[in-house]
This record gives sequence, structure tokens and C-alpha cells, in this order.
Amino acid sequence: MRLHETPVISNLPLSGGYYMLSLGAPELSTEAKPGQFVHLRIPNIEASSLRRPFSICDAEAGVIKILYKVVGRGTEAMARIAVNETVNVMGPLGNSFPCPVDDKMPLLVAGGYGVAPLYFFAKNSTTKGALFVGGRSEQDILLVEDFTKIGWETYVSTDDGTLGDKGFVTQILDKWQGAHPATKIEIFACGPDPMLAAVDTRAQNWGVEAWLSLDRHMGCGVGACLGCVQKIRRKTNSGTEEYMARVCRDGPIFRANTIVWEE
Amino acid sequence: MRLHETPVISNLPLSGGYYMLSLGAPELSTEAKPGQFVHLRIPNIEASSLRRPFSICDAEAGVIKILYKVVGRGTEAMARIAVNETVNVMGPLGNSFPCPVDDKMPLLVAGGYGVAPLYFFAKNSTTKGALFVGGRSEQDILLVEDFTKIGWETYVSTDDGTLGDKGFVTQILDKWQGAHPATKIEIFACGPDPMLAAVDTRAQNWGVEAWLSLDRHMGCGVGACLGCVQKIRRKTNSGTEEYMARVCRDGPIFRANTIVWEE
Amino acid sequence: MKPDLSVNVAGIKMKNPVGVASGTFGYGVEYAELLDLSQLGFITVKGIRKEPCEGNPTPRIWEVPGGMLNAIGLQGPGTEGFIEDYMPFLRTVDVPVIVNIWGTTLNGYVQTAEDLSDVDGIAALEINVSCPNVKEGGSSFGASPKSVFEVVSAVRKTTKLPLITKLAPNVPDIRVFAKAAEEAGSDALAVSNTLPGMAFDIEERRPVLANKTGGLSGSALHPVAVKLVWDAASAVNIPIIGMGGIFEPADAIEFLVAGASAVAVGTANFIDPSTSLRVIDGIEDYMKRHDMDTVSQIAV
Amino acid sequence: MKPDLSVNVAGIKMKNPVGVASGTFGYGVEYAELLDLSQLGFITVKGIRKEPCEGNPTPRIWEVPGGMLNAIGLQGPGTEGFIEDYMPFLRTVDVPVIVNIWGTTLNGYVQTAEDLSDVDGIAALEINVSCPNVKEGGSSFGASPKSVFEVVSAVRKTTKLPLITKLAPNVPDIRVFAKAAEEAGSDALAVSNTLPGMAFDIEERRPVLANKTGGLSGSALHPVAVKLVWDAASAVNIPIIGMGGIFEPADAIEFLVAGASAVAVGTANFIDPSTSLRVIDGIEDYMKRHDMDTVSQIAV
Ligand SMILES: Cc1cc2nc3c(=O)[nH]c(=O)nc-3n(C[C@H](O)[C@H](O)[C@H](O)COP(=O)(O)OP(=O)(O)OC[C@H]3O[C@@H](n4cnc5c(N)ncnc54)[C@H](O)[C@@H]3O)c2cc1C
Ligand SMILES: Cc1cc2nc3c(=O)[nH]c(=O)nc-3n(C[C@H](O)[C@H](O)[C@H](O)COP(=O)(O)OP(=O)(O)OC[C@H]3O[C@@H](n4cnc5c(N)ncnc54)[C@H](O)[C@@H]3O)c2cc1C
Ligand SMILES: Cc1cc2nc3c(=O)[nH]c(=O)nc-3n(C[C@H](O)[C@H](O)[C@H](O)COP(=O)(O)O)c2cc1C
Ligand SMILES: Cc1cc2nc3c(=O)[nH]c(=O)nc-3n(C[C@H](O)[C@H](O)[C@H](O)COP(=O)(O)O)c2cc1C
Ligand code: FES
Ligand code: FES
Repeated sequence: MRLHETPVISNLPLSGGYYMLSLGAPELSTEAKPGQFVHLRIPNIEASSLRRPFSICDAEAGVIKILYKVVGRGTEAMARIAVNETVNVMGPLGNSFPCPVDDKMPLLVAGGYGVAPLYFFAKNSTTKGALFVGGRSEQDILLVEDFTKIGWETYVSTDDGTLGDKGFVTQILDKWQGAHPATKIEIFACGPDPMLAAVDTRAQNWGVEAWLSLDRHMGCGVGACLGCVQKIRRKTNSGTEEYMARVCRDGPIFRANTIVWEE
Repeated sequence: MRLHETPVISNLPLSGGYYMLSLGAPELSTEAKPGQFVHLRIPNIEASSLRRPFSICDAEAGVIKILYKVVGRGTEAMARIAVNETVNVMGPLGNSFPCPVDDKMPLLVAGGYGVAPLYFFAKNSTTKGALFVGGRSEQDILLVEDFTKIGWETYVSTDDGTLGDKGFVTQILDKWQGAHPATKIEIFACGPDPMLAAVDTRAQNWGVEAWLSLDRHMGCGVGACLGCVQKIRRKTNSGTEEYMARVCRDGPIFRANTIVWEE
Repeated sequence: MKPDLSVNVAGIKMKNPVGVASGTFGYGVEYAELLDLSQLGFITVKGIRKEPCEGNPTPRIWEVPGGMLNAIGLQGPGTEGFIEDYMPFLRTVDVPVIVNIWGTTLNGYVQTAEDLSDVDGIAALEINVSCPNVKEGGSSFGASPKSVFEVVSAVRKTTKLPLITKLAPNVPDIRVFAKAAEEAGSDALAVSNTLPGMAFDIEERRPVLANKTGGLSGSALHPVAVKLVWDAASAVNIPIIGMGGIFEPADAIEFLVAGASAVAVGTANFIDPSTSLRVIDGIEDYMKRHDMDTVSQIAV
Repeated sequence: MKPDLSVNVAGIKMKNPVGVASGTFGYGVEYAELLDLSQLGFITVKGIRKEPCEGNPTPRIWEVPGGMLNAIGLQGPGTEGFIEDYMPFLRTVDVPVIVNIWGTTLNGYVQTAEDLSDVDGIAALEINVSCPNVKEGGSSFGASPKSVFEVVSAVRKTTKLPLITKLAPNVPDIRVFAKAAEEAGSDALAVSNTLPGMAFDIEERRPVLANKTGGLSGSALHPVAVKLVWDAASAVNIPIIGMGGIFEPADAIEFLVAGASAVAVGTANFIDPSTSLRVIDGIEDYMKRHDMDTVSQIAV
């Protein structure tokens, strides 16, 4: 983990308010592991603005890519970053997805920009599997062809039915699981809390491993401010205990059945 | 006085950190009188940043020009204003120089960007006269050829002697006055306080009228905040009194022998 | 259906809950060319006392990140000058006029209130016990609940006009100050004044303001003022006018959600004089979007 | 000549006057990969009490113009956990370690101090009587000079370690709090903690922080903190550590001009972890430019 002053290679609009930012970051691109994120200082904004965390969507040949959605003032300013500017990036941060287990088929479950870390994961995985991606509407479904290109099956759902099945991503996951009850699977998921909680329940019901990447407001990004915590269950010698894990440092990826979801 | 959303026509660097900003402002350009200023909202800076006051340097054919020097964060951001942006401008503000009296020769005394309102004045004056301009160094001497072009004599001094006489602008003014003791004159001056105070003294010694344009930190620019005040002497029925005049509204131009200079 | 933006704050009938804060809008007339003053909920004029006041030496203002420091020092024409020079114009505008008053002594407050009590066209008095920029008077009266109570009680006995007490933000618990003002007969509260602050010219190694210290206003003050309004609203039954760093409609709506009955735009007037009008429109849009008929429904 | 940046603050020998503020730098180890910790003047670790503490529910932080709100609620491992998990690493770093302590009762402060008193590698204790984010303890002890005096006196009796009392900014007159701490035996002051503040989600009409209110830090706090240091320095003879919104060397130098003996970088650590090192360099440059040999010459 280090601070990197990275030149902007491109900052391209995709569909529906999503952008792909490519940064020249040789060290980061070799070091980064799928599931890790960077903490990015947004240029041309008040000096007192906090950094913003983004998953590493791709890291190859000295370049890292970030897939982001414009949702507020920080990402709005990001959309205005121009090619000859530099961006200060802290990273790579957080833990990473475990390597997929050979005899299990990896199922990736993504909501919106949750595809970002999963794409990096899929690219680096020797075992191929299936991607299940959901979003509000057609334009929230990204990178599907990229997954196809690297040999992954893809299944799509949208809340409004404008692309793929109408409904939640967990419904197409259920459908697939119903059709392949005997397949040994392992789940890797990234998306909004309700989606992750639904995946968590399924993993427990199906008795399979699942790895869930959480999205929390962050301050420091390195485990110092305790701003991003999530209550996590862990085993102790005498039973289980709950503790406040730092999503930025102890996560962002937690094993299913350890997250204490709030109502 | 109104708010104007003005397109940027150009924003050209001159010598030594000075710039000329041209804004499309048809209404302003007809309304503005020499000596008046605009209060400008700087784009691409925190929304809570105060406006900055600038003299109108020229107003013609739907365009107003502002000659400014980069001295701090506001003017630094101004130097980055690009051609297709718009700038919100409040104006015209303040009082203006009186029309030059026909039988007197107008002498203009400027320090640094103090030439700005005086150029507008000279262009609109039917009587021609002489400009005395001083600055720290060669690059602080601006617009001299422009004054020459419209038929004004020009005299230059610099603190370091890199252009014109070495010394203060009041020294070249003194020299001229010594050489033309019989000429009836009227003085119009804009520059830093010490220069204006020195001009004030001369006007009193020589028994001539002088009009001095003050430069103060401003908040509102319209006379509401009382941030920009200057103690001014005025006649009353029973003698004289001192009051706190608002440089933005009661000024920026005050008659010689009315300003209560602080030590 | 068009929502009803009108509010009645302590007997002051306002077309909408958005006015302008004392000292940031002069006496109204200075902004008359820039906006239609009659569209405002109210105008609070610059703080005055009985006698004219010269204010502090300059520099009086300084920009800081997220706001500004001011140390105007309550320059003003005195009650007589105000009534003669500014009231005739203000009477021509269809808007409630609130006069912000102060004194260097308890009696000074009383005399100022007395002079203004029967003046036609004044809707209410705002008692300033929180100006950080004068050596005597101002915030020295706002520093303890006891002296707030004394000043407000004394002014209460002097006038029948609605009274608004303007409180200081730099207190451990604003609730006790709010209660003191309520018990003394204040009809409303204004929350809050500026935070005492300071900046140095490090090259010259001296304060940038001639008065050395000043009051911090603007965005920097906003979350602090929102918390103060929330706290004060929990402690008293009189209405609160929220102020501090309103630049956008959302900033004003935060105050209304927190329990304010009306709001005042301050520093933003300098930067965008149309802020208050934009805020009025923004509140109307918000009420439509949330299907609200009256402003009081915004409060949580 | 190279200026001497070292300072001795209440017996704590610092290589330079620039450290990091409690709660913004974890326990040091979190930033060890990003900068050389031994270059810092001091490290103040996150506030702890005797017992482990879970802190507040999330969301705990929120960005606001010019700063951020936090309501961490003093999550921590307790004295035992801290000594076991973090002190071994901290002992390997050549830097004074200051431990920020709190309690929910007077006795809680005393017990925390007791546990830390004889621990190798702790340079001083910073008594936090000003955290706005816990229901009991924290700022409730900082709200009156009397309770500040009580807490500091009690801790003073418990330990021989240098004591720094960390004061709250939301008081009418910090001088009386500063004096109370001095009289109770505090060796230094830390000025200041965060300002109580709040933000609302206006669409949901609820506070954005789970704890409802939080503490405002960052640039927005800076001019307020500078004024507090200036005031406190005029009232006491013990040294003051200035903090609040230091992002650039100039911000730190303002505190030193105002009378602080050292400074701490807080929120800026999150944004640019090299801030403290940049500030150290900036102070050195400044001293050279002004021909100063020692840091104390910066004070006006
Ligand atoms: C580990 C991690 C990885 C992430 N990866 C990506 C990614 O690859 N692509 C991407 O587009 N985004 C990603 N995010 C989310 C991203 O950080 C936020 O969208 C961004 O910070 C919003 O900044 P903003 O200033 O535009 O929005 P703000 O103005 O801060 O907020 C706008 C809205 O978004 C909400 N919001 C902001 N931040 C968060 C958050 N962290 N969690 C939940 N809600 C939030 C706010 O409540 C608000 O409603 C990731 C977050 C984390 C923690
Ligand atoms: C009526 C009027 C007309 C003006 N006309 C011009 C003009 O035509 N061209 C031009 O370049 N400038 C002009 N100025 C000055 C201009 O407003 C300031 O230079 C500008 O506001 C500086 O902004 P900044 O953010 O870059 O500097 P800041 O960061 O605000 O300050 C940088 C430095 O400049 C000093 N400073 C800033 N504003 C003033 C001021 N008003 N008076 C004295 N010192 C100040 C500060 O003390 C500081 O040392 C005029 C000012 C007035 C009041
Ligand atoms: C230049 C200036 C002058 C002020 N004068 C007064 C005053 O005379 N009386 C008063 O009660 N408040 C005065 N205030 C405080 C404002 O009325 C308001 O309470 C404060 O600025 C917070 O609002 P804001 O952040 O929107 O500016 C003044 C504020 C500024 C910036
Ligand atoms: C996330 C966060 C956590 C903090 N935790 C503590 C704490 O545990 N104890 C304490 O005394 N101050 C704490 N503070 C206050 C800081 O130490 C500091 O006084 C304050 O943030 C002002 O400095 P700044 O503006 O540079 O951040 C915390 C501040 C922040 C932002
Ligand atoms: S963001 Fe600071 S601890 Fe996670
Ligand atoms: S700038 Fe506000 S009165 Fe002149």
C-alpha cells in the first residue's frame, strides 16, 4: 500500500452515468489482487474533501481501471477529470477474494458497479464460472460482453425488465441453482447490502461458501478512523463473539454467515 | 446594477502575472462609467468563496475588459478561466470619476493595475492629458501604448529602474509639475494606498482637485456589509465630521483632502 | 395543489419562511436593485443601538475556507438615523422588517427598544446578545443564561413588539440559553450568530483583522448551526429561525427538518444575492415532491 | 544555519512540533506503510478507556463543506487490549506516544490512567473531556470548569506521566477552562476537539449519522481553533498543542504564531497522509526565511 501520483490515460463515459477511468500505475497494477480497492483523491474539488473508495476493475500492463457511477458531488467531479491530469491514488487496499477452489464452479453475483471487482476476479481466475448481474435498468448492466469474452456464462436481470429477466439478481441465481442442484458452487458477490444479505441467506441455505464485498462510507481507508465498521461474528475459543470489523482493512470482503446484518 | 451571466470571450496573459479578461456583457458595456467596477464570482472555486472586485478597464461594443493581476487564490483561479465558460458579474458598481473640467489638463496617476479604470477614463475623455504610471518593475507597467494610441502623453517610473525613471510615480509627477507650473491641472489616481496618500498631499499643496480610487477588501460590493469602509471627512452645517464611508457604494472614488489616512 | 409557504412566526406573518440575516443585507435598500424585496419572508436589518456607532477599524473581513470572518463591530446610524434614513424606504416594501438591536449596557438595550417600539413598519425586534465583535455588549450578554434572561426580560417590559432572541453558537448546551430566553418572554429564537474565530498573516505575524478576532459565518458554520437548532427545538416551545451557511435550498430544508420554523440567508447574499429567492423556490419544489401542504410538515 | 525544530512540551521531547491528533491516526501502525512514523513530533493514539468499547452504530462519518462530521463513539480495545495489541509495535518506533483517555465516570478516567501509568513507552496521557460523541463521559466532563478540574485532579493523583487536557471548542470563554485544567495540575493543553454538529438527509428527513449528532473537524474548524489557542495562551503558563483543520504548513504556523508550542494534524491525515511531513518541512522553510533558530520564536 502506497500513495501513487497517477496520470490519467482515459476517462470514458459508458451508459447511464457510468464511467471507466484508466490510470497509469505500474506498481499498483502488479501488486493489486482481485477484490482490493483504491482510495482516490478527487482533483478540482475542495482540498478538504475526503478520498473516495473504488474497486479495482482491471489491472494489467501498468494500467488500473476503475468503473464508477456518478452518484454525488465526488463522482460528479470525477467525471470531469481530463486526460492530462494526475490523480492521487492510495492502494492497493483491503483484503482480496480467495482463489477459487478447483473443484467448485465460481458464481459471481453483482449489483450495478459491483461487477467491477468481479471482472478483475474473473480475469484472474483459472476456473471459469457464471456471472449473475442485476441492476435497476438496462443501462446499469455493464461489462457483460467482457465477461463473455473471457469465457464466462452470463445471466442478467433488471428491476424494470429492460434487459434480461425482470426481477432481482437473486431470482436468476435461484433459477440457475434450481436447474443445477448437483453442481458444487462457491459464490463471490459485490453489490448493495440488500442484495448481499439475500446472497448470504442463500449461501447458508444451500450450504455453500460465499464471499461478500461490502460498500461503506470511508474516511481514512487504512483502518485508522473506525468510520467504516461492520459488526462481524467470529469464532473464539469459547464460542462466537461479535466485533466491529473495519471494512477498509479487515474487509471489504467477508465470508457469508459472519456479517451481522442490521434490520 | 444587476447580475450578469457573461460568456468569456478571452482571458489572455500579459506580462508578469497580469491578465486581460474580456466578457460579453452588452448591458454592462453601455451602462458602465469610467471608475466603476464589477464584482465577479470566480468559477471553479468553493461555492462559499466571496466575489472579487475589479475595475472596468474598457467597455465597448458589448464587451467589458478587466485587467487583473494574480495575487492570491482568487486571481489564480481566474487565470484558469477558459473561453467557453461563463462568469457571473455584478455591476456596474460604485461611483465614477467626474467628467474632466474643460479648461484643466487631466493628469492620470496609476500604480500597477491602477491603470485599468484610468484607461477607460482616458478613452472616454474629450480632453486629453498625461498618464503617470509606476510599478515595481518593467512588467508591472501596462497599457502604456494604448494610452499613447489615443493621444495621451505617458510618463513611466519603476522602483527598480527597469523601465522609465527609477523611483516612485509621484517623483515623475513632481518633475512634470515643476516643468509646467502654470498649467491648470486636475488629478485622477488609482493605485495602492501609499501612492494615493502621496498624490493627496500634492493635490493639497498645489491647490488642485484630485480624485482618488481606493482598493479595499470587499464583501457584498453593494454597501450592505460595511466591510470595506474608509473614514472620510465631510462638511456639515456646523463644520466637518468624519464618517465611515463604504468604498463599494460611496466610493471607490473620493475627493482629495477628504480621506482620513491611517498611519 | 400549490403548497402554502406562508408561516406565522411569533405573530410575524411571512409569505414564506425565508428571510435574510442581520448584517448581511444592510437595510434592504442596498439590494433593492438586485431582487424584489417583497418576495422575501422577512428582512432583518443590520444591528443598531440608540447611539450611532463607528464600528471597528479595517480590515474588517477576511475569507477563510468554507466561509468568512467579519469584525464589523456593529457600525450603525443609531435609532434616530435608522428611523429617518431607512424606515421610509422599508415602509414602501411589503415585507416584515425585523430590527436587530444591541447595547453596551442593559439600559442600552432597553433604550434602543424604546426608541423603536412605536415606529410604524417594524414587525419585530431581534435581540442580539451574541455579536462577537464588540468589546462591551453583544456576546458578553449572551455568555450566561442569567444575563440572557436579564436582557430579554428588560426589553420585554419595554415593548409590545414580538421579540426574537439571537443566541451565540459557542456554548456547551444551547438548551439552557434557549429556555432562559423563553422564560424571559422571548417570542422566538434566532439560531445562530457567528462563531468566534481568527486568522493570522503568518509573514507579518499578526492577526489579519484589525479587531484581531472576528465571527465565522458561511458553510463552515452550517452543521454546527443545524445541531444548535435541533437542540434548541427540543427545549422550547417558541419558534426558531435557523441560520448559518445557507447557500442552497437543501441547507435551508435541513434547518426546517431540524425544527426551525423559518430560516435566514446570510453570507450567501454577498456571493449570490438571489440565494434567498432560489431557496424559496427550492422549498416549494421540495414540498410538492413530498406532498406537503404547509411548511410545518417539513419538521421531523 | 539549520533551524532547531525540536521542542519540549511538558517534558515530552519532540523532534519537531508536529504530531498527529487522536482518532485520526489509529494506533500508528495503520499508517506505518505510508510514512516514516519516527519523523513525527509525536503520535496521539485513538481515545481509550479501561473497558473495550464498541462505539456507535454506522454511518459514523459524513462529509460536509470544509470538513467532516464523525460520531465514532470512541470504539476501542480497552487498556489491556491496547497494551497487548498495539504497544509492542509502538515501542519499536522512535516517537513519543501520547494516549488519549476517557471514562464514563470520574473513576473510569482514574482507572484508565492507572492501567497506563507504568506502561513502558507511553510518553504522556491526553485527558479527553471533550468528545461530543458518547452519551456518558467525554464532553459532559468538559462542559464546566469545575468538572474539568475534578477529572484532571483525580487523574493527576493517579499518575506521574505528563498530562495534557484536551478541551472542547463550544464554550463561551475557553480561558476559564484552560485555567481550571492548569490549576488541577495539567502539564499542557490540547486545543481543540471537534465542534458538535449535525447533518440531515432531507429526502428521508432523518439525521445522516446513526448517532444523530457528530463532531465537526477539518478546515471549517480552523479559524475557531486558532482563536481558542490565542485565548487559552493568554490565560495559562502551560504549553498548548494546537489542532483543528491543519492541511497546509501555513495552517500550522498560524497556531504557532497564536501561541501554541506544538500542533497536531487530524482530518488531513485521511486526505493526504503525508500532511504532517509536509507541515514539518514547511515550518523549517518558514523558520529559515524568518531567520529563526527555535520554534518558540514563531509565537507573536
Ligand atoms: C470498497 C468499496 C469499493 C467501491 N467500489 C466502487 C466502484 O467500483 N465503482 C463505484 O462507482 N463505486 C464504488 N464504491 C462506492 C463509491 O465509493 C461511492 O459511490 C462514492 O464514494 C460516492 O461519492 P460521491 O461523492 O459521488 O457521493 P456522495 O456525495 O458521497 O454520496 C452520494 C450518495 O451516495 C451514497 N454513498 C456515498 N458513498 C457511499 C458508500 N460508500 N456506500 C453507500 N452509499 C454511499 C450517499 O449516501 C449519497 O446518497 C465503492 C465503495 C467501497 C467502500
Ligand atoms: C474597487 C476595486 C477595484 C479593483 N480593481 C482591480 C483591477 O482592475 N485589477 C486587479 O488586478 N485588481 C483589482 N482590485 C484588487 C482585487 O480585487 C484583488 O487583487 C483581488 O480581490 C485579490 O483576490 P485573490 O483571491 O487573488 O487574493 P487574496 O487571496 O484575497 O489575497 C492575496 C493578497 O492580496 C491582498 N488583497 C486582496 N484583496 C485586496 C484588496 N481589495 N485590497 C488590498 N489588498 C488586497 C491580500 O491581503 C493578500 O495579501 C480592485 C479592488 C477594488 C476594491
Ligand atoms: C458581515 C456580517 C455582519 C453581521 N452583522 C450582524 C449584526 O449586526 N447582528 C447580528 O445579530 N448578526 C450579524 N451577523 C451574523 C448573521 O446575521 C448570521 O447570524 C451569521 O452570519 C450566520 O449566517 P450565515 O452563515 O448564513 O452568514 C453578521 C454576519 C456577517 C457575515
Ligand atoms: C474520525 C475522528 C476521530 C476522532 N477521535 C478522537 C478521539 O478518540 N479522541 C479525541 O480526543 N479526539 C478525537 N478526534 C478529534 C481530533 O483529535 C481533533 O481534535 C479534531 O479532529 C480537530 O482536528 P482536525 O480538524 O485536524 O481533524 C477525532 C476526530 C476525527 C475526525
Ligand atoms: S475508513 Fe477509516 S477505518 Fe475504515
Ligand atoms: S463591500 Fe460590503 S459594504 Fe462595501
